[in-house]
Amino acid sequence: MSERPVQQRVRLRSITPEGAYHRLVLDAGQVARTAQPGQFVALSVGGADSAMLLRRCFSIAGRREGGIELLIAARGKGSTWLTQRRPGTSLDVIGPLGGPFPPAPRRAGVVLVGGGYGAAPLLWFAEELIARGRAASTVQLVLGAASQDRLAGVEQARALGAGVHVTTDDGSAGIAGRVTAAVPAALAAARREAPRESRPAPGSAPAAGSGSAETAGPPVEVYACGPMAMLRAVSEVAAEHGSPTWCAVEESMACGVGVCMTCVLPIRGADGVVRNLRTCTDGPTFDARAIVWDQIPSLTGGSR
Amino acid sequence: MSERPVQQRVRLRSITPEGAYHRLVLDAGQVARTAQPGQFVALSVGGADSAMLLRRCFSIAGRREGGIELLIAARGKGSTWLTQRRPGTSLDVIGPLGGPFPPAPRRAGVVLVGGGYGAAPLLWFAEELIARGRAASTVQLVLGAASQDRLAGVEQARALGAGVHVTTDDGSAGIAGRVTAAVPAALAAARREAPRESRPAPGSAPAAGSGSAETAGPPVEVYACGPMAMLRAVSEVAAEHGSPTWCAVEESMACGVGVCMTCVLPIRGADGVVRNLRTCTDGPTFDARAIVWDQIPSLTGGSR
Amino acid sequence: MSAGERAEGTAGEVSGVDMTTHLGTLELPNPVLTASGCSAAGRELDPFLDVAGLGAVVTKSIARAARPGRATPRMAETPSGMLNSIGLQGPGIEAFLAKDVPWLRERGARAVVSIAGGDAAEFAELAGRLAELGPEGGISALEVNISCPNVANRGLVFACDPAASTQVIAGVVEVVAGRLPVLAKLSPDVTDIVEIARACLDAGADGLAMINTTLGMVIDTDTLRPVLAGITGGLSGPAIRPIAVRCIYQVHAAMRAGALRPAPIVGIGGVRTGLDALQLVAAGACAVQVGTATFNDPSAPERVLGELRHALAERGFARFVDAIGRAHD
Amino acid sequence: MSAGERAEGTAGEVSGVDMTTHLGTLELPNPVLTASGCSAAGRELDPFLDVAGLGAVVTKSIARAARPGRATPRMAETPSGMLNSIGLQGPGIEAFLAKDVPWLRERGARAVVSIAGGDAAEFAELAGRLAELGPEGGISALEVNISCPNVANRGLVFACDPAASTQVIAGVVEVVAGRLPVLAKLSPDVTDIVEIARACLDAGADGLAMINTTLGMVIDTDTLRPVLAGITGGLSGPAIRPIAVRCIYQVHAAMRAGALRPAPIVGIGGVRTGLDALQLVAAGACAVQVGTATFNDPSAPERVLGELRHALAERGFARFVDAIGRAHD
Ligand SMILES: Cc1cc2nc3c(=O)[nH]c(=O)nc-3n(C[C@H](O)[C@H](O)[C@H](O)COP(=O)(O)OP(=O)(O)OC[C@H]3O[C@@H](n4cnc5c(N)ncnc54)[C@H](O)[C@@H]3O)c2cc1C
Ligand SMILES: Cc1cc2nc3c(=O)[nH]c(=O)nc-3n(C[C@H](O)[C@H](O)[C@H](O)COP(=O)(O)OP(=O)(O)OC[C@H]3O[C@@H](n4cnc5c(N)ncnc54)[C@H](O)[C@@H]3O)c2cc1C
Ligand SMILES: Cc1cc2nc3c(=O)[nH]c(=O)nc-3n(C[C@H](O)[C@H](O)[C@H](O)COP(=O)(O)O)c2cc1C
Ligand SMILES: Cc1cc2nc3c(=O)[nH]c(=O)nc-3n(C[C@H](O)[C@H](O)[C@H](O)COP(=O)(O)O)c2cc1C
Ligand code: FES
Ligand code: FES
Repeated sequence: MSERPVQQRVRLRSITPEGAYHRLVLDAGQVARTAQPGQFVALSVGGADSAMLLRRCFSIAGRREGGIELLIAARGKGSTWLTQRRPGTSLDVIGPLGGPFPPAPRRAGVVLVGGGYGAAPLLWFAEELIARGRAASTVQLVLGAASQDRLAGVEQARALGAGVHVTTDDGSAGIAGRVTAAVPAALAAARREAPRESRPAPGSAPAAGSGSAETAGPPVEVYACGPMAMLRAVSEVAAEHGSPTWCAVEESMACGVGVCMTCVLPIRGADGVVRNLRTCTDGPTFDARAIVWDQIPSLTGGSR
Repeated sequence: MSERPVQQRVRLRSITPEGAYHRLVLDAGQVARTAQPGQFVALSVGGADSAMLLRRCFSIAGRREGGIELLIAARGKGSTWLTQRRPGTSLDVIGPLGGPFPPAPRRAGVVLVGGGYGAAPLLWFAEELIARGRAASTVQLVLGAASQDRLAGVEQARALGAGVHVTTDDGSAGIAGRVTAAVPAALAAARREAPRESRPAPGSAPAAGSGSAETAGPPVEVYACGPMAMLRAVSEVAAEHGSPTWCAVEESMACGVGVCMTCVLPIRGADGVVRNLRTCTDGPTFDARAIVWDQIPSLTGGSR
Repeated sequence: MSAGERAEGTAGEVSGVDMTTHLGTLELPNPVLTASGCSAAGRELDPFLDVAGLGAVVTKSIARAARPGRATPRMAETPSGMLNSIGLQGPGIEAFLAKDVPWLRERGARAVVSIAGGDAAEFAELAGRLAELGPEGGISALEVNISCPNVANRGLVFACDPAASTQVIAGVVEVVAGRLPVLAKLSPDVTDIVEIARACLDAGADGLAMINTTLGMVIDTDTLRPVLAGITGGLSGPAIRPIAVRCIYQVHAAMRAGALRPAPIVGIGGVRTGLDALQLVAAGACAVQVGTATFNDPSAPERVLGELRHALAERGFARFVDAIGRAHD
Repeated sequence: MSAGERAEGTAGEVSGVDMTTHLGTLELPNPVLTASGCSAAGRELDPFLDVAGLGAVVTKSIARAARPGRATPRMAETPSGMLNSIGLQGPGIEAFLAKDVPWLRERGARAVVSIAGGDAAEFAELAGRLAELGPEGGISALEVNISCPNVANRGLVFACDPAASTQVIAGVVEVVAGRLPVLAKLSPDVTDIVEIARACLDAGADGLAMINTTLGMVIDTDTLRPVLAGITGGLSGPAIRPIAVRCIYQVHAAMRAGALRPAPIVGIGGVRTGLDALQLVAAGACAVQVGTATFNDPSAPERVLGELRHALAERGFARFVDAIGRAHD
């Protein structure tokens, strides 16, 4: 964690439907103060007499006038409760939690791959990258979803001037198919647009260095956020094209702050040892090459 | 039960603070259709994901334009939740439950003794009695509470033209003291105002007959609604003055409809046998002489 | 009759799912029952549901004589549950047979009668009386509530002791002599529920009903005294559903593993929706009872049945029975 | 020092209530602790509360060697509770001593270290290592988590078997040799919790911590498979509070009745507010732990302490200890 999280009771400033999702703006000034793209918040749901004991986690989708934005899918009972709140409701929020996305090396191209609402934190990341001086054309966004209404951030991405690649499983918008279908084109575009003249800076992430060694042209880094199976598929395609992938994972979290050990994933350390790391505090973003995919039961059908 | 209860999802039409209480009007047309004073409703609280599983019971305080009125004290978490609802909220209601107050013999005087919000159903009862042709002066209301803000229905009672006797424990309104302090005067007034010319009709409740045998003047019946200790005290004072008391009790009810057996009180039957009767279906109003007060743990300190 | 033929046209078949299930020799048109003590003898639920449309009505445990039950307060609400301490208040078997069974019969409802006794002899006597009437007399099955106190053994509940459970069930089974299916109702408050299940099945029970409430207590934070007059009470409701699912799963697993004679399990505990019922079924229950949820929603048993049927249809089941024990596959 | 003098000016005295309590020889400034496995080793709660202000931090059960724990999913939310199946993931005792204990010490927090082993020897070894360090080494007490699987006995948890409980506790008590208070942590999943409490106290435990989670299970109604990779998991949270209150009450009652050696009970289970804590205290607990509620509100242990103090003051208590066991008076 980069900054200590805070616990705040805040006002829901606004709530707006956005396709299949709802965009919430919370007056969470203390959270907003230090939040960075890739971090998340944990909201308590249902009130003091609710049967729902656990907080729900949501990626921070942006900062707005001293508040934070979230993009929420009504999935089960807790998220549905949240999307039914009215402006003015008081909510208990903890954040910012987890670490931010690792910084993209200045001279690398960037491909951001978002599945469904997973696009939301990546759009904020793109905004920040561009705001900090990166050419918008070096940022390529792949936005995929099951259907058009589940696509998030397409307009926002276009407005930023970034490259936009859209896929839907049912073909209702963009390319019919999974995000992986669009990743090669996005990688190529990012490589094309990335500053040609230079090699990766020595201080950049080792991942970038190793990726660029295998392919022609400047390095490209991939950031992906979405379901676990998507993360794996994207990172495999990216690896084939010589790019490393930063995966923002979404495991079931009982506490969100690092005390319960429910949210772990098997991660291979620099020492080669696989450890079950907490995705809430040690993540939620991991280098795809460190994730031991074959030991994740939800992918191998081990238990569910 | 006089009519079969119904289960309805209804709209909260309005909610208005009234002293320490809230008056709720529910668009419960089906409940209102057959409801009579003395009956109650059971409301589910907290929504589908609430940790509060059981319904809360409230006396029906009146009918209004096809709906029903309730007067609710925010006591614990369920009643507090109810008093915080906004108009338009959808509520699940079952009613009318329990039996109505037994009818007052036409030629008897009537004393209605309400403790706190317990006054609410009695006011409706008074209204109905007067609407059916009884002289308002033959109805005497004793309204008592801990303090002025907890008095219910004083204005309403005055507007009806009924006799009104007010007591507060702290003396902030009316006579300082318990309702029992005002009961003798109310009994005397009711007896004074009751139609002198006749003896109790043969068809009237035996209670009325036996009461009048011990005192001069026409019979007076007492109806009381409030805490158990108050009911006992009122019925004792009334008995000393030769009047029977109908007590509307308020036991903890898990189901409200007669299936759980949690709400029982020891009641002596006509056969002399004491049985634990369900206050939800066999009550909530009982003849004080049938209640075996000494076997009620909450009064004898048996367990609480 | 083949499975294919059976899927059409039986009483249990609605909206494409054959809901028929069996408790031993007893065929039920569907697997959703009321729970003992949570529906009295059915009559009070009449305004809210059609008792004949349920798998069966399980009546409040009945004893030989009329019993006043415990003192009040008898209940306390707890997070997602409640405690009760009714103490088996009831009119006694004769009044019950005179008043309650005829009403259920008239309505066309199936009655599973729950019996409770202070010793094995009382259980056997009750069972004999009911078996005499048999199905023709309007009794579909017996549920033996062994989760009640054994008078002879310091009030220890029968279901907490394999020997006591064996004694009660063997006595009942003997006197019933196959005239009615006998279900043993188990308590979860034991170190090893499979051991108690084995004692009951070895003693000849046709099936198991599980779980009864788990022992709990609430203290009034104003008086600092127990809320219930009976001090402790039985905890029920959604709060205990995970315990029910676990118990059913353990017993069904033991049956699959050959460690226990296969027998029908009636699942009970915290069922509020059709999906809750489906959890118990997938764990191994061939029928479910809806208890405390009825207090929240008196139409709950009927609603749960509809929701369960819908959930099965959505998941592509043609027959309810195919979902039983699915979590073990 | 008389009781009157003590009520003033001790570390535990705030807003008129002396919150001091004792676990055997260990004096704690107040009775609210974290629960094992619900606060890691305290560090992650640092942004939300002052660990030194709590009665103690009870650390996640630690084993001899580093353990990866169970596969995911490891949790499921349940009505007013949750299931967990972590499988004692941890760094092993040496890494724990090197990293976690020094941090707690530096912060001025008291550490109650929970230990877990697959057999009695592992428990004893862990206890020996910690007793060596003793209070000077930053260890205030040991909590022996016997609610974990006994490798030698088909994975049956020690706390479900009096003999296994005796063996573990006797081994720990022997090696600790009075250098630290030893608390035995009990499972509620037994027929007779007083029997297990007796086994632990007879084996020399200085006190009892109760309750651990109760075994439960949730089935995913889409896949119809158990949600947890470990199939069953431990149920915790407000849903089980009535069970905790009952267990504490039963054990404290046995102590009052002379059927059990009097010893401090640390109450655990479903505490979310100060009034919840007060229920456990009135039932007989001389300290309470806040577990699952911390996931809902990471400041919960500190908040509960404040609320408890306030509730005691409102009820006219000058000293916390006077409320212990009040429900039995
Ligand atoms: C780091 C992180 C960031 C997330 N960001 C977003 C976001 O920006 N927008 C968004 O809509 N959703 C996001 N999610 C997923 C979101 O947390 C779940 O959809 C939500 O918790 C579901 O709760 P529920 O009550 O609706 O579902 P239920 O199924 O009723 O929840 C039951 C329990 O399972 C947990 N759970 C269920 N689904 C998930 C899931 N997919 N991931 C984690 N826990 C789950 C819940 O938290 C809860 O504890 C994120 C999750 C994580 C871990
Ligand atoms: C027939 C009947 C008529 C009633 N009429 C009214 C009325 O007109 N206005 C009004 O304000 N209140 C009335 N009450 C009392 C009202 O039901 C309780 O105040 C309310 O249930 C408290 O719920 P809670 O969640 O706020 O309190 P909690 O203490 O959180 O409730 C916990 C449980 O105890 C039960 N309970 C607590 N207090 C009472 C009580 N006094 N009586 C019965 N059950 C209780 C609750 O129903 C719930 O199941 C009536 C009760 C009955 C039985
Ligand atoms: C008020 C009440 C009374 C009960 N009475 C009985 C009874 O007489 N006999 C019995 O076997 N079970 C009795 N039970 C237990 C239920 O039948 C059921 O086993 C238990 O409540 C768990 O199911 P639930 O969570 O759906 O309520 C009673 C439960 C409640 C809540
Ligand atoms: C995620 C989680 C992990 C736990 N790990 C341990 C543990 O390692 N050792 C232990 O003795 N108890 C462990 N427990 C049990 C708690 O310490 C506590 O006994 C139980 O959760 C009941 O208290 P609660 O309802 O306040 O959570 C764990 C509980 C949870 C929820
Ligand atoms: S969610 Fe609790 S440790 Fe990560
Ligand atoms: S409240 Fe259930 S029988 Fe009266």
